[in-house]
Amino acid sequence: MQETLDRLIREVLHEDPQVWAGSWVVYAAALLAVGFGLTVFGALVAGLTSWWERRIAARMQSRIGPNRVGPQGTLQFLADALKLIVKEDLVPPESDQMLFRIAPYFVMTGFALTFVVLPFGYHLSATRMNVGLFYLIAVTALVVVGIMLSGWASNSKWALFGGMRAAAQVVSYEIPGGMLALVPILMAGSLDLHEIIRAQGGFPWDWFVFQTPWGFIAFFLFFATQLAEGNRTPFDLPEAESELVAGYMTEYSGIRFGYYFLAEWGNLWVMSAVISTLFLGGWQVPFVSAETLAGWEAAGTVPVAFYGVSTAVFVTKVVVLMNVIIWVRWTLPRIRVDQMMSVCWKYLVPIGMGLVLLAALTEVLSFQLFGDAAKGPAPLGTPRGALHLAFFAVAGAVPTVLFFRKIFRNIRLTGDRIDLTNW
Amino acid sequence: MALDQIFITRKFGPNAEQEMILNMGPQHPSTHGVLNFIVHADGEVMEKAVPEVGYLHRSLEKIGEMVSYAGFMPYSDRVDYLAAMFANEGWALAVEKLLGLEVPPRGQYLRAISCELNRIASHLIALGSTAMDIGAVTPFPYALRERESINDLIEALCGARLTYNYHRIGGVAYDVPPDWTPLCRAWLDHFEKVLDEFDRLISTNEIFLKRLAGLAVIPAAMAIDYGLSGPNLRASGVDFDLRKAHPYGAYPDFQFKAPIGRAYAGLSRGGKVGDCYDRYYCRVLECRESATIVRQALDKLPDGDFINPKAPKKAKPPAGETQSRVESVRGEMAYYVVSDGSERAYRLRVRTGSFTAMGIIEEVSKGLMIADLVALIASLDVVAPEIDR
Amino acid sequence: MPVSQYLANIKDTVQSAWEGMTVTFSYLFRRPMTVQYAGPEKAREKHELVQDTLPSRYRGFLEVDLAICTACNACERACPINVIAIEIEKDPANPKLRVMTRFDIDEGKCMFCGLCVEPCPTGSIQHTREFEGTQRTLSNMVLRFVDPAKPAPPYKVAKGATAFPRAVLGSITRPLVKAWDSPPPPLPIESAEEAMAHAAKKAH
Amino acid sequence: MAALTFEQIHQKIAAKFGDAIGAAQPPKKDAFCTFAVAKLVEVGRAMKADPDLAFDHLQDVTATDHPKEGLIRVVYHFYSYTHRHGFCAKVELPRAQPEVDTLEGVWKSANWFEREVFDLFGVTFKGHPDLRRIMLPDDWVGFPLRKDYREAGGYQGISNIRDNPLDLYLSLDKACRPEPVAPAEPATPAAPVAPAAPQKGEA
Repeated sequence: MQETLDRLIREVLHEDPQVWAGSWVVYAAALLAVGFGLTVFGALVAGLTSWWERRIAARMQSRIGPNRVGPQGTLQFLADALKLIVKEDLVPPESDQMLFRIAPYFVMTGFALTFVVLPFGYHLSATRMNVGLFYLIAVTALVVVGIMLSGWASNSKWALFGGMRAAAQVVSYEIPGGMLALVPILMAGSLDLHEIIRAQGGFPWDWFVFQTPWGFIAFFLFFATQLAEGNRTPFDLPEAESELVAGYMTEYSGIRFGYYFLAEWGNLWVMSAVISTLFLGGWQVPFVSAETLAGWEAAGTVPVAFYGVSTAVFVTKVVVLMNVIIWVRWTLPRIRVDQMMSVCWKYLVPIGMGLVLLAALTEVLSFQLFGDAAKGPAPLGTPRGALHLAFFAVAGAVPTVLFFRKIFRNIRLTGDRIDLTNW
Repeated sequence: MALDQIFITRKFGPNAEQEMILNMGPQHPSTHGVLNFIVHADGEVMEKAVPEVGYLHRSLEKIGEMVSYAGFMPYSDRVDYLAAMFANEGWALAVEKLLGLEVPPRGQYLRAISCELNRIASHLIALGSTAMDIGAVTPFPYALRERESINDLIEALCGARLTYNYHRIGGVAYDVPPDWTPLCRAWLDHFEKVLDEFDRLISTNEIFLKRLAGLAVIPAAMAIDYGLSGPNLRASGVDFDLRKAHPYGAYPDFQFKAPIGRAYAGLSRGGKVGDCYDRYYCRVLECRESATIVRQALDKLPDGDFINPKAPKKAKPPAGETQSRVESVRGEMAYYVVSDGSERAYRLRVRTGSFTAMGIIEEVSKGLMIADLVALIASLDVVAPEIDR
Repeated sequence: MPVSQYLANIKDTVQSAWEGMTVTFSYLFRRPMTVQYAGPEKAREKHELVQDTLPSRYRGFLEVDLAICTACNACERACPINVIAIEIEKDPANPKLRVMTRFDIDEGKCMFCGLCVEPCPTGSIQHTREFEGTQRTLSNMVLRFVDPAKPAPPYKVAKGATAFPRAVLGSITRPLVKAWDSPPPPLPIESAEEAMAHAAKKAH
Repeated sequence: MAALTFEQIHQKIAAKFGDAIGAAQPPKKDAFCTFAVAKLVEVGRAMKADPDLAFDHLQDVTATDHPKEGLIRVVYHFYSYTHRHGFCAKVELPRAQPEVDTLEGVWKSANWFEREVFDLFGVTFKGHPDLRRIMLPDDWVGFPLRKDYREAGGYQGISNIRDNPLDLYLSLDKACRPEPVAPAEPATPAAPVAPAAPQKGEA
């Protein structure tokens, strides 16, 4: 981002960025603009996701969901936000006033800071940190601070339970999360999100998820840890409606309550973006191989359309993953607190360690076998390419076919038929 | 799992003063009505949960002494509004016993059909809310959707969807509308398939099983001692069904077998006879059982009048007392009626299944976690109106 | 915990989650059961009234067709919660005749149990399929079938008649049900005590 | 598994306890017999222990209030799952000071049943582990199911008496009813003249 700003100062303002006193003003203004833009984007995405989740959840429960406010109900989230703003924002008198008010902003900043690093397309992200993923894991810890604060400050036993559960859950799931993220990092060899994406190819069998079987397992387990980090079912213990009334949000009302929901639905986008970056090849466009991309960059003639297409591909992957997260929420029940801890420490951590070991071994082995061609997407001709294609056929294509066959069998079994009316 | 054992068997002796007293209710998302549990907890693990009832006490028994025999029928709906047909039938049986009145066979069959449909509807709510209390929200709308079909069927039969007031002293109020039977049969076939899908979605779900298997096991002797009845008793392995032990109405003509608890969750998952999953799964099997009963009743529906023509307009039974026992959804519902010859009952007592089920919660909830208390309440299927009357 | 149990747990979880997920996903391709409620105004002009979708025995607001009401008070006695109030007085015009000066049904208190419909000899009191009657004040829920100024004479039943000409079900109730925000009735305050005294005298 | 009839059970118990067991009342629909108050727990324990009787289920405990006889009768319904037979027994207590031993030691289900009878009838059960009101608030005055109970019209200042909307319409009718003048004259609804108070028989 900084070079673009420097180029801008040189060409437009004809000043030398290093020397000119006013350059920090330009940087500050740019930062403000991009920061504001990304936060508004996060809020809009959270709002639309809330409408979309309620529609998908309704459809899965044989209902319809909100379709009265705006065309097909799309402005429902504006109506909700307005209602929350107008509603009385009650701060319980015997609660810890200051902490009670600050807690939602911790959660909001934790959510907004992740956008600094998240890619949106080829070269499209706020910054290109070389410690991108490490930064991401660090920043999501802020959300936990916010939840624990709200749990403690509300002076309500339910909120306390919710806060303590959040502390136990999110903190303990970061360890397997970090470990499982190591698998794609080992494959890609860098922490920078864009580098990780570059190390994967456009076609599915070049993605890290289908390159190796442990990458495949790591994908599912990493998905589970991200569910736990985002407090989504089956790990939504901190905000368990049926046990803890509303968990850490019990005493909140008005727009303060809205912040939590904004952060939770916004987190959906962040989770999906991270997973699709690490495992599903981010913004890699299928028919553009690494060589052609390198050629364009060398010649500096990257077609503008490529930016658009790469962003489109990235957004579709993220939306598909968000639907999977929503779909999981409206199917699986919630696990108990001690089961949640035993899943983390008895299943995710040992298996995570095993996967990292295997990933490291493959790197060393493939480096010995294929030399420096071991990195990056392998063309189909080479043995590695064939290996990837075979594994993709087994682990990717066959289950998808089985899946759709089972869907239509389920519909036939209850005597229903496919009917997309009654929206 | 060793962790669970350590976690649950903590002692609460010396550090009792750090105990947290938590008021779970009376307005709480999963206490199934207006019930309150004073939970003595140490962190997530509860020392005990003392139930506190009476928030929905409308003193139906006092009203029974002020209203005529026929006038109490709509009040009997409110004894357990999820199983109003059984309350109607219990009250009608008691008064008929006092009057020595015979119910014509068609009336008895219509009572059996309406009761068993109502049993399915009430069980569907129990299954759906158990799944929702464990956190799976989707099974609840599926259960409600099937219940809507039953509500429509019963609404066509007697005009109301929840508080039916369908039975009368000496029979039932209306006959079956002409096009009702084929609709009912069509729904029964559809229901069998949907129940299989419900099982595939939630009953065999591993997380659901792990949450309920081996939880709050009630052995048979303890169940009998605490007076449990209905699915809660049968889930503990006691093979007692009032419709079989003391047949009334049209039940002798049907072949059915109330399901017994057999550690359905599977021994590998720690499932035992009489645990929460058994109580849940016994209700799923009972839904199937009731569906077969309704189908048999529809096949053998006799002709003739549906209410005894000699039923008195103003019932004035001779002095005396009786107790009629009905196998309601939540166990044995018994009406103990004392009459003194006037047109109003001298004393009316309703013994209900949820009342004794609440009595056992304090004993069984020792050492459970708060999330388990929610699962225990859902598995016992207690409902506030039946407890407080 | 043996390794076999460890692997069995994982297999069961994955297999049952897959089973459940396919069920919910299959619902995306099915028709939701919700019937979208169009609201009274739009429904009336497209004349698909929700009342017509209800079964014929639906027990909605009570309705009395005074043309065939014999003023026998059977319904008032049958009602367990005294929702029906009938008053019969000497006709001021010619003292021999008895005339109904008041026939009120408190629909707000009625529990729609249907006990009053059964004893009615001519079937004049019936449950309609009307239910859209929310009011801002509770006393607006009382439907007054006899206009206080025009008392109604009881119907004389012809010998052995079984069928009685009755107005279309719902036609009398629908105009009587007030708009949801209509003001409360103009009750003079001081006479409320007198009314309570009258009611207390009547109760003993 | 022989299901005994009421008479057989009654003879068995009477044989064991003699005078403590009253005569079996002539069955006006359901037969019952009266136990002596002192011997209740003893008889109960024997009924539960005796293999032929095996009453392992206390199905119901309730009470009936008889102000004319100055008695409160506590009614016990026993049932045996093994033999599938039931039995009904009563205990007569003076209305002023109704006291009886608790059966909670013998059947655990008695715990809540007896608490309800205490709450609604005022019968104190000696030895009950947790005898407090179950339905009504703890500071409620009076026992509702007694025949001579008069409602207090509210609780702690919150009245539960509501004007009956039907009666409020009476005054409206008087205001606009034509006064009773001779038929010749046209009725003048405008001037409200207080008509003779309508004397009507019991409606």
